[in-house]
Amino acid sequence: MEALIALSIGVLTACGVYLALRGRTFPMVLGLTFLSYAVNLFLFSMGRLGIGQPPVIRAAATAYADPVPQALVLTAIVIGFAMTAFVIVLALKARAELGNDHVDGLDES
Amino acid sequence: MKMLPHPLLTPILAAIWLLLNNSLAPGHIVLGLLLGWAIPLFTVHYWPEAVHIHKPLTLLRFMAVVLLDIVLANLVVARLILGRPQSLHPAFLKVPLELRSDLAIGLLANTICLTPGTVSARLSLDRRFLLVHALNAPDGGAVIATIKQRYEAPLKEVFEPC
Amino acid sequence: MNHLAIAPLLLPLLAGILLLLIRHRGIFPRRLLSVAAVLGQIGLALLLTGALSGGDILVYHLGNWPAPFGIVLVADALAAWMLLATALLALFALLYACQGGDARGRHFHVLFQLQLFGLNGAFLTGDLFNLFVFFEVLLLASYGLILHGGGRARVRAGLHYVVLNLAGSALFLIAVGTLFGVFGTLNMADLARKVASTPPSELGLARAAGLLLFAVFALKAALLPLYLWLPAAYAHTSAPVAALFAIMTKVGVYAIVRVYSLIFGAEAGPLAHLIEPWLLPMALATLLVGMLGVLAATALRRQVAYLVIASVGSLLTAFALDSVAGIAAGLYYLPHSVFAAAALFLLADVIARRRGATADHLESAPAIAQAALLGGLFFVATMQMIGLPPLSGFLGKFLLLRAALAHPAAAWVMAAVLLGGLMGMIALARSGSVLFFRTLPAMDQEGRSDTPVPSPPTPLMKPLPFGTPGGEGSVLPVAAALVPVVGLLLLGLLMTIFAGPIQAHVASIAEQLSRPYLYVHAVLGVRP
Amino acid sequence: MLTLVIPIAFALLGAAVALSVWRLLRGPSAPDRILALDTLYVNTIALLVLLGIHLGSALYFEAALLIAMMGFVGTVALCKYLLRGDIIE
Amino acid sequence: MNLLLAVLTPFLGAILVAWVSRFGRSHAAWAAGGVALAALVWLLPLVSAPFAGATLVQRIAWMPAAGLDLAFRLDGLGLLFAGLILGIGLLVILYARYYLSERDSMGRLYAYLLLFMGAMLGVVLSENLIQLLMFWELTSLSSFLLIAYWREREQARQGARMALAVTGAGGLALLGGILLLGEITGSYELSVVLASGDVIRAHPLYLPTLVLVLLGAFTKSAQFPFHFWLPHAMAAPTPVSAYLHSATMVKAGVFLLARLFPALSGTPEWTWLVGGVGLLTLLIGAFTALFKHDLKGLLAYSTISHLGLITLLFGIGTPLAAVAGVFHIINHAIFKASLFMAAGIIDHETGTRDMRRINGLWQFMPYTATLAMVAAAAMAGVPLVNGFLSKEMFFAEAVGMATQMRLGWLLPVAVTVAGIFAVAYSLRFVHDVFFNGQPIDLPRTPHEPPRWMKVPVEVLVLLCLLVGIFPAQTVEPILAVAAASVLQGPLPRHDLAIWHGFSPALWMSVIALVGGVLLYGARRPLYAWHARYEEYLDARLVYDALLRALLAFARGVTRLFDAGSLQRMLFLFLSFALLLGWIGWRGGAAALTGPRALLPVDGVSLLAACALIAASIAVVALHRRRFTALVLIGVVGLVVSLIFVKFSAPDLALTQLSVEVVTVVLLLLALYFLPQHTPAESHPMRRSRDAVLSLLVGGGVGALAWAVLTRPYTSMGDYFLANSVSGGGGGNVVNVILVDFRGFDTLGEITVLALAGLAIYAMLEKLRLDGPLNDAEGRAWNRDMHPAIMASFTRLLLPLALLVSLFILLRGHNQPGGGFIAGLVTAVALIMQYLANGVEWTHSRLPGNMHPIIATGLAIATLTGLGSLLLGYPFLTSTFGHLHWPLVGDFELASAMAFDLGVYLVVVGATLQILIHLGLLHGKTGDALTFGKGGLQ
Amino acid sequence: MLEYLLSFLILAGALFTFIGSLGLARLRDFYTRLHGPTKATTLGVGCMLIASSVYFSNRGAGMSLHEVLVTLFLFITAPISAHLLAKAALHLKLESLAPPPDDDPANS
Ligand code: NA
Ligand code: NA
Repeated sequence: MEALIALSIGVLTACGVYLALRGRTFPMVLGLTFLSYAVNLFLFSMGRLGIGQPPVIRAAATAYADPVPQALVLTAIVIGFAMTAFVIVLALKARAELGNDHVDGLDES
Repeated sequence: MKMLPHPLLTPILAAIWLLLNNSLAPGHIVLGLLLGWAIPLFTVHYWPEAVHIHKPLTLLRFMAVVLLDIVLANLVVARLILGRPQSLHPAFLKVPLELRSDLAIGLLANTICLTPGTVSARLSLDRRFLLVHALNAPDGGAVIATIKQRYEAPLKEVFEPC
Repeated sequence: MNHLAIAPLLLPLLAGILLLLIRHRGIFPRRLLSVAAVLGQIGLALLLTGALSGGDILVYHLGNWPAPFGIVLVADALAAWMLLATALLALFALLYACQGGDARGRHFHVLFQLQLFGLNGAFLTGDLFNLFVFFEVLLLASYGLILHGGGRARVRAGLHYVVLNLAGSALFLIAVGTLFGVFGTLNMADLARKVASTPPSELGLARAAGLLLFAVFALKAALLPLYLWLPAAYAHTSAPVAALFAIMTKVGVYAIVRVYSLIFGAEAGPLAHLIEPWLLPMALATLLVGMLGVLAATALRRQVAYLVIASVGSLLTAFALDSVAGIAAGLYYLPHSVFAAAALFLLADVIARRRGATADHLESAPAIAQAALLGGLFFVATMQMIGLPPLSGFLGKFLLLRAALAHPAAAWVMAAVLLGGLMGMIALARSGSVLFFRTLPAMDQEGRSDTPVPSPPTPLMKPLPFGTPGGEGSVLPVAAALVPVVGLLLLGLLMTIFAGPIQAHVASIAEQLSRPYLYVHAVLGVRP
Repeated sequence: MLTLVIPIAFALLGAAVALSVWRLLRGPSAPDRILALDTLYVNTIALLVLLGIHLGSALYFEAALLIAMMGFVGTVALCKYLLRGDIIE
Repeated sequence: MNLLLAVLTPFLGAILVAWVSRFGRSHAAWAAGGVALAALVWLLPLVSAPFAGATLVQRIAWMPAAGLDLAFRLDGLGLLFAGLILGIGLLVILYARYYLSERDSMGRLYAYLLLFMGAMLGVVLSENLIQLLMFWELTSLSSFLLIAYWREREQARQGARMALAVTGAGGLALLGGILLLGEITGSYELSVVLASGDVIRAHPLYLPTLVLVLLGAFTKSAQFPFHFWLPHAMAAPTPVSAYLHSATMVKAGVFLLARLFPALSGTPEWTWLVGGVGLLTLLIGAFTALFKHDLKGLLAYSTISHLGLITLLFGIGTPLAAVAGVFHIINHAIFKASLFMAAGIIDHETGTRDMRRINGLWQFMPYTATLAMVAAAAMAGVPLVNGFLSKEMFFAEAVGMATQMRLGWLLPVAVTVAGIFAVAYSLRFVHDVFFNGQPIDLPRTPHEPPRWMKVPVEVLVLLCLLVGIFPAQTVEPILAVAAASVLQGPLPRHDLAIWHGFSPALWMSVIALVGGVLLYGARRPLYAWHARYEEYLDARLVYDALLRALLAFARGVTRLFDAGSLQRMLFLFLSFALLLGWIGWRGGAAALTGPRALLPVDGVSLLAACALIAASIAVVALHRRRFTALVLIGVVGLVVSLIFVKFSAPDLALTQLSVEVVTVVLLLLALYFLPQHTPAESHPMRRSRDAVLSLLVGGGVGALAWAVLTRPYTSMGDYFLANSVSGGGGGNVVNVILVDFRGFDTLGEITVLALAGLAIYAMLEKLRLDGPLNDAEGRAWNRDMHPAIMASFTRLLLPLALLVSLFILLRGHNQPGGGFIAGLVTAVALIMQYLANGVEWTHSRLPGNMHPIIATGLAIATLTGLGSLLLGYPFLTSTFGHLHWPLVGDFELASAMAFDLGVYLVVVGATLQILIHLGLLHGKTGDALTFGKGGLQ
Repeated sequence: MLEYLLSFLILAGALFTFIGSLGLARLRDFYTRLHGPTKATTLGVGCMLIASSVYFSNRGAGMSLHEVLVTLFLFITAPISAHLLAKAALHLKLESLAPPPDDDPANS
């Protein structure tokens, strides 16, 4: 299972990097979104993987997942959301100010 | 502002609250009622119109019919999906509407979607026709008739009795 | 319970919230509140400095949870020093902004205060993930500020700045995550303790994480080759924001100093001196490439931006020497370079507004009003910035070179610093000469096809009343506009006059930094 | 009995997921993809509920509820985009 | 403190004079003169000490720990120079009053002059070498201002910048040299350094130290090959030249040689470097001077030559040579200052400095001509004038040196040749200007200058004669003390007599005089010959080429990096991170895979991972079809949530799901205003390059994750699990961490969210965009803005959704949920209304202004944290308790829940703020709408 | 008995869900594909949710009826989704096996 998760993180990162390196704002934003997924999963996996043992205190439970990475990821998700929202709006602003959606404001095509 | 804008909504929300919490504890009942009272106060402006249910029994019967039809519909659709796709006779049907209120039309459209092989595809801008797509309707007229009689009529009774 | 450590965070946060609540009120009360909050922060920074003068380290357990489980704020001498520099800088940037720039877009003061919240938090926190959070706070506030007012070039530069920093934040999380995954803690003191006894099987991971973290901080600090976001961003944002941003690169520098002296410092066992082979060459290269940028720049603001890059190079050179004297030199140089760069940014704006369409481009334009005064200030500010005697820039450079002599790479340091100084001098002599000497006759409109057409002379030059929002091209009343500039230069002058006591103070900070166990002991109550 | 049924059910749901993903990737039209995504959401709800039964944990309920809600909003937004471009107007 | 005051007086005086000058030109002159006199007055009480052989040191602590104090020193050398600086300074001030035209700003010139005077005094009176360097650099800076005084002249600006660049560079080298001196001797104090000559000379750093110090001295004193700036500095007003280039600025370099003579001299390196450079400069200066048609150009090269002479003397290094060097410093200052002033008078009177046009001025200004001729005689080294004496000593030293080394005879020959040229150019200065026929086409008709313009020249020429005729009575005392302080030891026997008998030096003088006359006689063919090569002989060409190369290099490097390309920046950043990560990992030498037991793979998980990977790759492959990519991303978000669910993180799954849908809505809003397709613009090379980097980075991060996942784990999580209920009052440990253990993170996080809301609002405020009229395929949009069925049902769903969000909020402390998720659900429920019913409809029901909600949320969260301060606990300390309400039963209340409420409000406010204002972006709707009281703020 | 009921519900749920997705994959135009998920899947999930309700209600921790809520929600939203999808498809004039409806501008 760990290999699957590592692979997924790797694929998400690779896709994110490739898209973030594109020259237009929209694919770039998609790339950043991918990176955000990858990073969240990565951070989450730092607490190792466990099935069926959520960190909610119950009388019957014997083992719990580590709550710390989960709390960190939650923070990271929300911050990532704020950043994504900002960069999306900025892309629009750039489109309006620069006249095209190239990340450098130059229309090469 | 009315203190109880939607008298019916309060118990429904309270009930849903209890469902959500899977609990009948007195605390949750109080809280549920509180929320059931407060949320409509906040959302009163969002409701399209005052909902008046004229024949609750008809409504209940209608719901039972629909529930049954849903089950049947699924069996029918399952058979059609598993069968030979080439044998299907899909069709677009134009159902003339007598219903006028948004809510009733919406309910009808939803019902059509949930029931045998039909999907409501488009409501004309003047709201006089509902375009329905049928998965297998060799006889379109029959389907239209069923819709009008089986679903539209009771809905009209319940919501627009005039 | 001594709440002094959290006060510098609560003050800007509450001020920001209050400013948001009174956003309908006139601009004056908002300015008043904003300035008062910054003055308060100066006071708090001074109080904190005083409270720590005995070498104490204040540890504040947020939520009353013990370290390393809860988040702690750690106010040591370094943090207090950064807080003081930031608050002083903020005051003058704010005073400049209060002359109309703040009204050119929404929420300037809220963003400004929350920017300070983020900065102060980054300096005070003793938790690596919390550092990330405060980085994000200060970044998002900076995104807002950098775009304040809008405009084509500003938006493009802002986009680059934002996207690059988003990538940086992602890497930050990966690095912090790996450290957490290996050591199971986020508390920096705890990490320091655990890193020191890293088992061999985890060394690769820990080293990779430590170096990835360095890449993040290097990006924020604008080290070569990651400085590329800076020139355009600083050159195109509004002047007070550029002035405030003089501290932004220093956050990266601070993080480098903090993390690589505490966690991967001398006492980190197998991971000691992790970035040492990297830092000095990168810093020197940054210094030189920054100065080459200063030479190549065709506009004053961009030139100053490159000066900021070069100053980061000098600064990190000092820290890279990894000696008490080097760190002390860096700590002296840091506020100096911040004040000087800010003064130059503000001054460049004052000058540019007086040159009509030519703005800050290094081309001839009609002679500007109050040229003698502005020229004099420019002269002093430049001397300050490129380290010409007798001002603080020179003293910083002197301390740096003096500290470098003990280092094996002293020759390289000396060559780079001196060459950099020379390039800066050549470049700024040219700039000053173009701006103040090579002027066109005021009314000469003909026969100058190769130079940009001078702006229509009078209408734009009319001073605006205090506090009126105006276009970017408008001219502020010179006296009011120059108060912050003079103030910042005076700070440099004070740093010159009181160089002795300040040097003693930074030496004691450096002394504290060179003994990370003091920090660890203060936070965890145990000696590693 | 359950020990036999649950793996079968997992297999069926897995196949359903696979079919939906196939349609999603295959298209060909935008509504096809949206429909496939919507179906995938519903499949996921079924999967989660089954997982809850399988693990005897009620903690998956909220996720199912939220998928139902969010999936709907997503589908609506995507459709609205196809119809009007400006989804909030 | 007199020394400090003497140095400070001119600096402060500069400001005074700048202010006084507004009252009139004479006022400025009087004030400037007064300042110079005041500085002199501070020094007067101290004068006796050097003559008594004492060295005065005065000190104020500045940076004692760094060895940098304000320390001043007055000894013979300092006194001599201070006297020259102030004396000639006074004369220059007087002269300048009459030289400057009405157009020129008197105050500015005097202010700059006084700045320079102060800097120069600082150089010669410094005890601390770092302090000396500071004043040294100030002389460069103030001379920059002085040379560029006529700022509208291109030549002046260029000359000033060149002087600054060359002397400034030398200053930086000198700084290095002084630092090394400090490193060797442990102090920057001259007293220590001068006493450590043996230590310094024996130190391995001696050579670099020497070279760096000499670079400083040579650039300042215009020694070859740095001499070229001096002629270009002649663009300065002549009083400036008379001051800077005779007695002060250029003398700073030789002053430094004299000052550090005991510390650095006495080695072959010193002799070869200093002597060699001095000799070359002497020859080149003398040679070039003859061919300059510009009056000041001739004097400039003559100055270079004489500075070379002095340098050569110090290079020879014998005590007597040092005495001669000091003596020539004095003599040169006197005669060259007067010559510059004379040249200034000529320039002033004729309007030109071109000797090819200036002829026969004797007829117009015989008095001035007489003065100039005496001074020129001094320059040529004619007996009975001061220049002769020091030149004789110089010749004698050259002869003395000749006996000490192989090919030594070349030295007397070379200096004699230089002497010949010196006589020739001095002769030219006299003959070509005052005789040689009639003037040609002068702009003005010359006549004698104003009375007071001549006085400074008279004084100086008188000094030339007095020193030349009565050296022992006039110059000997000051020369003795100055030379003694240069040598820091006993003075050699020297005789300042005019007649020493028929020594070799005398013969050399005779040869020089006769040869000079002959050479001048043959001038015409020489001029013609020189004119052909002139353009190749200018060292400035080299400087210009170097500067151009530097600029080109700077532009090249800067363009290489700073191309304004985001893609390049990102690529660099990621590559750099990759490199660092790789090197870091390699440095550890451990196995990638750890020993931890792994979880088995099940079919559904495998399927989900495949779906994730397939969808991700599909997004990349189809990314140019933006809408399709967006739909496909939905799978990714969903699978990520499922991973969270699967691995025991329900809170994360809920958050991820909610964030996902809001992000999709955001992206759709953006997509509407952006092009529907991405043009294919990346070159295949770039695409493959990017692909390689992506794979490497992805592989790196994946490997990192794998390495950690397979390693055993000790977590601090147990502490939280153990204390969550007892200490935090909640069973959902993740939530308790968020609102309690690490509530401070959350406070920062909602600040980020609030900031995003505010910053986005600020960004969008004035933005109006036109959306496309057609979709990507060119179809017109559907006319049905708000499909009725969707509209009516979403309204019905609102109470339900709100109920669910409150449910999630209230249970968050104990069950999955919490403020974030609840806030997002509420926001999504409200967004749904916008989607289905439109902005106008919704805005009439929901306040569009989210600022109060954001502010309230932040305030609640902060104030909750502050509450604990009142009770004496740290910020954010939580408390909780169980209330027993009749009928209702036990009800838990935790302060953390209030904090969570703040979180909830911020999330709702910020999310709605962002989405609503994006929705309003469309020009057609945004402008037409009006909103309730206060508008959208 | 309970186990049989549960097994039946689970199996039925899974089967209907599968059939719905099968229809999505198998049928030949968008409009017919639309039928599968909107109906079969809804019922499938409904069965599954009822199974869950039954399962958790019989674990001794009291009734578990909140699953009803998800069902309710799905029954309200799925038709709307389907309706909108059909509307979008009509707007985009997707190819259809059935004769396409007349394009009365009033019906767009
Ligand atoms: Na809109
Ligand atoms: Na002549």
